[in-house]
Parts: sequence; C-alpha cells; structure tokens
Amino acid sequence: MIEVSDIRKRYRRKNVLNGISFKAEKGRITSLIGLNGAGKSTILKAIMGLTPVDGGSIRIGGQPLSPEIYHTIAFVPDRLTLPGSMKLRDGLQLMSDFYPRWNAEKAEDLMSFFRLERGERIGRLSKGTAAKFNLVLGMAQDVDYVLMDEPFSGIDLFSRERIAEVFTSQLVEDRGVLITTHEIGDIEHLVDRAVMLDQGHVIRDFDCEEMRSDHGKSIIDVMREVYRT
Amino acid sequence: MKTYLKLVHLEIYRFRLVLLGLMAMTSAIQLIGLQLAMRDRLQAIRGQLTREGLSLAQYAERYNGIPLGEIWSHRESWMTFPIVICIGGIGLYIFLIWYRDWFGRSAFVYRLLMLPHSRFLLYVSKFTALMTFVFSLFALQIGIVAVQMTMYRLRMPDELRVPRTLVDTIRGMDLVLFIPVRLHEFLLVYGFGSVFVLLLFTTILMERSYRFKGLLAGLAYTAGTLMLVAWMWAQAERGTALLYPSELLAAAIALMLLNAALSLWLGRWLLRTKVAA
Amino acid sequence: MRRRYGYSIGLAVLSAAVLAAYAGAAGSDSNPPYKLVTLEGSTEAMKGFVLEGLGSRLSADGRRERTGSLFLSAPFDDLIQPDRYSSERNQLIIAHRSFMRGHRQDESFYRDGNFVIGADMDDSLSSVKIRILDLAGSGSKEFTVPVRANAAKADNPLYQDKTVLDIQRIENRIHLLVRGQHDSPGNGPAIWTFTDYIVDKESGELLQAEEIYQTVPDPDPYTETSVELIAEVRELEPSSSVMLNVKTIKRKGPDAARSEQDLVLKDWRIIGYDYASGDTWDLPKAGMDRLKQGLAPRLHEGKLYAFNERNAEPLIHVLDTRTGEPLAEPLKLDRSGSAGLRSIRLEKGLIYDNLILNKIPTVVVYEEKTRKVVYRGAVERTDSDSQSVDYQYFQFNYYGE
Amino acid sequence: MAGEEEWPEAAFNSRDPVYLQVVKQFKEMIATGRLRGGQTVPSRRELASRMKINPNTAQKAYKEMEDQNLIVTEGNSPSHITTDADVLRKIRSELLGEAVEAFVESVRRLEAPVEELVELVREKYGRPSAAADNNHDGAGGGQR
Repeated sequence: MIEVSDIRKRYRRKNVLNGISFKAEKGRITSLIGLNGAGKSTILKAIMGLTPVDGGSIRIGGQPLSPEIYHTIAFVPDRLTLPGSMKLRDGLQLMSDFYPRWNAEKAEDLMSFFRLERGERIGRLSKGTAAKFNLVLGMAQDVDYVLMDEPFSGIDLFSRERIAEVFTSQLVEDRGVLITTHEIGDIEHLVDRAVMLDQGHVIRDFDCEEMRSDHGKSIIDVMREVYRT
Repeated sequence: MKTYLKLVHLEIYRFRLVLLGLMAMTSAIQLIGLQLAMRDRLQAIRGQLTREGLSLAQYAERYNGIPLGEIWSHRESWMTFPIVICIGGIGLYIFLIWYRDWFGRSAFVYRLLMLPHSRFLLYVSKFTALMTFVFSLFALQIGIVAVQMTMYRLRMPDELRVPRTLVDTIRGMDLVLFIPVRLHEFLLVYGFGSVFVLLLFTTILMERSYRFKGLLAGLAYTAGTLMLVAWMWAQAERGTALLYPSELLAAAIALMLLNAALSLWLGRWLLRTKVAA
Repeated sequence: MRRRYGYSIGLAVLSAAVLAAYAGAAGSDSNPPYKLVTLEGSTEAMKGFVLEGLGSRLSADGRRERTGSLFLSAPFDDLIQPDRYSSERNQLIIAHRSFMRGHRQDESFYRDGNFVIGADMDDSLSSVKIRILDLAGSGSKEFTVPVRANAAKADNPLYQDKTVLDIQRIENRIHLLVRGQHDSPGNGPAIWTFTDYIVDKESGELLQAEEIYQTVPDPDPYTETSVELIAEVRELEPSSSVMLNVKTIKRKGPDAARSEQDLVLKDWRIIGYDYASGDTWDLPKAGMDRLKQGLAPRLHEGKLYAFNERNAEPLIHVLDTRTGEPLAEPLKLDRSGSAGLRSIRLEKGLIYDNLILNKIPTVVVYEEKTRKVVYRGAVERTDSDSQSVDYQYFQFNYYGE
Repeated sequence: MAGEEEWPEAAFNSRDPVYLQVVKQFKEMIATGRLRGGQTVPSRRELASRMKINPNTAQKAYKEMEDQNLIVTEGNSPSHITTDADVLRKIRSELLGEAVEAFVESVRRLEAPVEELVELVREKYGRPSAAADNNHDGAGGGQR
C-alpha cells in the first residue's frame, strides 16, 4: 500500500501541506478530495518524488521512495508530459523505451478504446483527447499503483464517461488507485475510500460503502457538511 | 546502460534539426568562402601576370606556390565566423538542454523526473549528448577541410599548387585554435571545456533547487574556477612561481578532475533530493 | 530498433570514424618531416643543442619534435624555451631542480665545479639576493646585499634601474657586476653606471663596491653613449674578466631614424676589467683598428673573439683582451648561401657555425685549436610533400640534455 | 447464463451502499425469472465492467449474496444461483413485501380507504403501464 505519514511542505511562505497522513491500499480506489489549492496535486507529486517534502515520510509497499519503486507506480498528471512536436506514436515508443513494465497490448486496447489516432501530433490534441492519451500512458503499465490528478477536469461529458469506464475494467483490478478530484460526481459509486483535505490538513478519511450503510450519506453529502462552513 | 543510451538518443533526436542547421550553415559558408578566396587570389595573380608580362611558371618560380592555408588572407573570417556561431549555439544549448524541459509548452520534466531510473542518468545523458554535438561539429569541420583540399586541388593551377597534408593545412590556419593538431593541446582544451560544461550543468541544477541564490553560487564558483585556472596559466607563463610549470599543470588538472567529480556528485544529489518539477 | 535510433547511431559512428582518422593523421604528424642528418664527425659535440625551424625541433641524435600550434598548453614546460641567452640554465633546472625552484628567471647565474650561485635584484632596486648552492652537498645559503644608489646621485632618486649582469667567484669572494641606469637632471640622456659589488662568500658581507665605469652625459643633445656588456658568452661559466663596449654616437638630425646610416660613431672604446685585481684598461688602438671592420667582439675563456655574423664568409679573430693582438690565426668559415642568416656560438674549445650552406640549413662544428671539423650536419626533408628546406633559416640554440 | 443484454446498466443512487443495490438487482432478476435457479452468474470482473461498478464492489456484492445463500460457489468453478426452492420463493415474497411496504408507507399519509387503494392497484396493475413498456424495450435496446 501507499503510506503517507505526516508530510509537510511549505511553498513560497505558505504551508501547502502541514501534517498529511493517509493510506491507499493496493486493489482499492482511494480519492483525495479537496477544493482547489488544498494541496491535492502536491501530495501526488510528492509521492511521485516530483517535489521534495519538507517533513514526514512516504512509503510504497513498505519501501522508501527510490527509482526502482517507480517501476511499480504510474502517474497520470493533470497536463501532458510529452513534447508537443512528438506524434502519439513517438510517445508510445518513448514509454516502451523507458518503462520496463510498459504493456504494448494494453496500450493498443486503450488507444482503440479511446479511439486515438497514432499519427496525430501531441501538441494539437484537444484537452479531452490529451487527457485520454495521458490515461493511456498511465494505464498501459503493469504497475501496482496508479495516481491520477484531476482526470476529469475540463473534459466533455462523453469523454468523462469513457474515462470512468476505465475504472470498472480489469485495468484497475487489484491495483491501488489514488485519484484526486474536486467534483466527485462522476465516480461517486466507483470510489472505495475518500480522503478529504482542507488547508493542508486531512479533515475526513472514510470508507464510502461504510459511510453509506452506517450513515446513509453519499460522498457529496459529506462534502457538503465539511466544506459548507 | 540501455536506458542511458536511449536517453542520449532522445536528447540527440530533440536537437537534430538545430544541429543539422548549424552543420549546413558551417559547410555552406566555409566552402563558398574558399571558392571566393581562390577566385580573388587567382584574379589578382592573373592581373599581376599581365601587368608584369610574366608566365605562370615564371611567377611560380619567383614567388613559389600558395598552399591552401595561405589562400584565405583577409577572407579567413569566412572560416572562423561559422565556428563562432556553432560555439555560441552549443554554449546556449548547455542551458537550453535543461530549461526546455521545464519551460516547454509541455512539462516534459515531469516525465523525465518520473522515469523509473536513477535521475543521474538524465545528467549524464544530457552531458553525453552535448559532447556528441561538439565532436560531431569537430568531425564535420575536418570533413570540410578535406573537401576544401580537393576543391583546392581541382581549382588551383598546377604551378601554384603546394601539396600539404590535412594536418599541415589546419596548422597553417586560425582553425588550429579550434581544431588542435597537438594531442595535449586537444586534451587540455576539450578536457577543461567539458569540465566547465559540468560546472554549468550543476549551476543550472543549483538554480532549479535554490532559485536565484543557487544560480549565484554556481556562477560564482564557475567564474572562480575559471579565474584560478587562468591565474595558474599566467603563473606558468611567467615561470617564476614556486611551482614549476609542469607542477602547475598537474595542479590545474587535479583541480579540474576534482571539479568534475564535485559537479557530478552535487548534480546527482540535487537531482535526487532537491530538484522539483 | 535500427531505423528509429539510426539518426543518433549514424551521427555518433560517423563522427567517431572521422575523429579516429584525424587522430591517426595527427599522430603520424607528431614527428615533423625533417631531421638533422650527420654528414661528418660525431654527434658528441651536439649534445644538448637543437635546431628549430619549420615547426620542428631537431637534435643531432635524431630526435625530432613538433613545436608550435600550442596555445593553452604552451607555457607548461619546465625548461626555458631555447634562446641565445638563458636556455643554458636548463642544465641547472635539470641538475638542481629544488635550488632553481622559483628562480628560473633570476637575473644571473654562475656555476663552477664547487658552487652554483644565483643573484636577483630586489624589486625595490635597493638590494640583491644572492643564493649559493654548495655542490659538495652541504645545502644552500642565502644573503641579501644592500646595493646603494650611486653616491653622487643619492639625493635625487630620478627613475632608477639596476640589474645584475654577471656573477663571478674568486676564492672566497663573490663579484656582482651591477649596471645602474638613472636619468640625468634636466632630462638629458640616461647615465649608466657599472659597479662591481664584492661580497664575502662565507659571511655574505658587502666588502667593497668598485665603480668600473660611468657614462658622462654629452651637452650636445644628439650625442648618446651606449654601453654594451661583453661578458663570457656562456652565461654560467667562470670568467676572470669582463669588458664594456662603449660607443659614443651622434645622430645626424633631430628626426634622424635610428638606422645605422644616420648615426656617426664619434668615439669607440672597449674597456676591460679584471675581477681579481680590480684594474681596468682600454683596448689599445691596434686592437680597436682590427675591430673597426664591423666585427662584433665576444669574450670567451678570457679571449676576445671578433667576427661579423652577417658576413657571407666570416673570419673569426682571436685577440688578447689586454693588447688586442691576435692570439691565433683567424678561422675562415664556409661561404654561406644567404648572407645575414647565420649564428656562431663559442663553446669549450669548440666553435659552432649555423649557416645556409648550398641552400641547406647546416651546422658545422670546428675544434678551435686544430681548426678541424668535428661535426657537420644538415637538415633534410623526410617527406617530399612537406615544405622544402631550401634557404630556410633554422635557429640554433642550447636546450638541455 | 444470462446473456449480455440481461444486465441493465444500473443507475445507482449514491446514498445506499452500492453493493447492496447490486444484490437487490439480482433479487429482482431472480424474482422476475430472468435469472433461474442453478444458472451460473458472470465472474466478478465481467459483472464490474457490465454494471460499470468498481470490481471491489462486485466482489462485496457476491460475498453478500453468498452470505444470504443466494449464490453458491463450489471449488473454483464459477458461482451459480442457488437451486434451493425455499430461498428462491423467499426472495420473491421478500421483494414483494418490501415494495408493498414502501407503497403503503408513501400512501399512508394520504389516508385513503383500503378499498379505494385495492381498486386503484387492480386498475393500474391490470393494464401494462407505459413506463413498463419503455423499460422492456429500453432494456433490450439499452444494452449495446
């Protein structure tokens, strides 16, 4: 599992994260929920080692962060991470060049699932298509964990549905998924666990099905309670 | 190892158009330059022949031939100008090879920093790629001189032609500053040069980690090293220092090796712990 | 795989190939296409000497090396580049590395069987630091000897320059020949003073300062006195005496160029000075007349050699330093293919003649007493493509073993 | 085995546990005969992708149904609906009871006499309502 314990991060004299702790088990879909600027992306980037943290520790499968550990974890950031001049075909080639766990068949399935054109230039993709391609890059790796940063933000309805379907497919089966979003609507019933953030603190951390069976509240209900005040 | 080579390929591939551009520009200007230089020189000689009523053979007897190296006279800037442009281009790319990942339209730095390989490979592969550009331009220059020698052989009349080896031709031109003909000159120039590239690489990473303070520290250190080496060079030149010139050289080389090791180590540490996407 | 990586592999392989070829070419070029061929005699006399020209440095024993095309790595050579004056010291650098450390460029050195002595004028021009290395192995000593301004001129310290020109050791006394130069009041021509400072070798105490000669400024502004030192040509070697070549020259007009035709030799004296006794003498008229035919006087092993290097067929006169009378028949050297480009060197009983003989740069070594040629060598081209050696002047200097 | 088209794309409400809603769907299909006793049920993974639910939820739903003996899994052969007649019958009455109870709760507030209710139900129940037709066609067409 991904274990984040008491991580802190100051950025330009602002405490973006002050003491965040939560767990994201393998095989379950965990979502980090919080309004904009709550530090969601920073947490993902910290887990991926993209930004160093000022305090606390992150362990994946019990191991501290190291280049080898990133064989077992994929990240779908909220922006495209390949040069615009590259064609999709080159992007796939790059992934297979550098990611030992890259699964070419899965990539093919996803490319057709999302109906993406291999000859297109990355720089000229629409926001929705770019997000889909980003997902392909993330999901086509045989990894234990997948981190996704706002996969739905600014995406048209049909693309959203297509993307949501990925969560039900075997692509996600017995993998740990950690997804950040600030509108839970699309994946309300897909998420196993919800971790709610505010001002760099974890204010709620609950199992969604238990919340429904014990309190009959949906994630959105809890959000209304927590973020209303 | 394969990952390292693939990263090197990636860096080379991304710079290929600029590199080809530099190569095309250099070849064009230098070859045209020689063409013009030969045309001017031959015109001048023909003018002199008619004025003094000499035959080519008599002229050659009196003034003996003109080797390729001496054809250039005032046009030699056609040779050095493209070289300076290439040096400027590569010098600029020392910074761009890093900053383009951060500031390009796409945050390619995310992808690079997330690769499941040691980040030090980024440092080494970018350095290797840069050195490949330098030495490919070096090789191109030698190729161009070879072509120029054939142009010279075809265009110059037999009487004026002075056969010279390629190395002798280079020796006779300003080019020898950039294309050394002596081994230890080459090792010193390109050895010290590559250490300064390492110093600049680490300066960039210092900037990425500590922003302006880091940049300042890096540049100060690099400039300091440059001045120290220059001072050692001057001391050797004066020859009155307590250290003999050969000892000064040994000290300078030791200093540079130390700097290379320091840059590599610090760069590696910064990439691992401090650099952020 | 191949096609996609083709670009990088192609670039790398091609560049490597060209570089390898170039390295090969530069490697085989490391030996210059010239060599010094022995035509006659043995190379024994040529030990430590080099001929330099056309980017190469040749020795009689066949060694040949490229010179030139060095920029960044140029200064990093411990030995002094071969030149007419101080490359003798390379022997000291090789033999006494620690003694010479930091003192390669000291103003003067002296060496005999027992001692090596170095002297250097202090920057403040007020003292000379003397360093003595005892070859018997008891380490080196150092003294600092005050060098006072010329007594008469002490009061007005106009621009001053002092240099140690020569060092001699006579038993326990060290002689420092110091040339002082300071402007005369009313900015007339400079005044030159030659003084012999005598120092006790054991205590380093200044015993005496013997003024040998001082120029007297001439009222006529266009008249100048130039004084050249005629010291033992081999800087390190002992010499019992030293001579001064004093010429008083009048310039024809104010803007007359300094070239020879515009100068009139008003007075010419050669003054000898004997270190041991301290007495000075003028070379008698007979000797001066012999020198009149444009010969350049040189002092070597207590004898005055006079010859004109620019003469196509120079005649080397050997004169007595006191009487100016010839001590031996003059030695006639070969006719040189190109007048003017020639250098003659005097060594222990040998005379080296570097000239252009039948278009070819040649070195001929004569044994002074027997006038026999003990060595003759010439520069030859080893590659017909490279530049011809005809009429090419090669510098002949001492470089060190 | 239930064909592809039998599994409606469920519209889940977000307040009740999703896995219980899945179980309820199964019960309805058993009650309406679309799922017959002994019929094998799709694997956990297939169910998740057909019903667009998280595989863990499908897993939980199957565990719940096993606890309620709705489905039986022997060894590692695929699970199938129970053949126990009592259990099947109980499901039907349970669902009907729940539906009627919910109906009664909602109309109780209107204080309508029982006879009127029974008359209304007979009238509505006798003629297949438009919604039902839609549902039937919809189900067919809905499935891709």
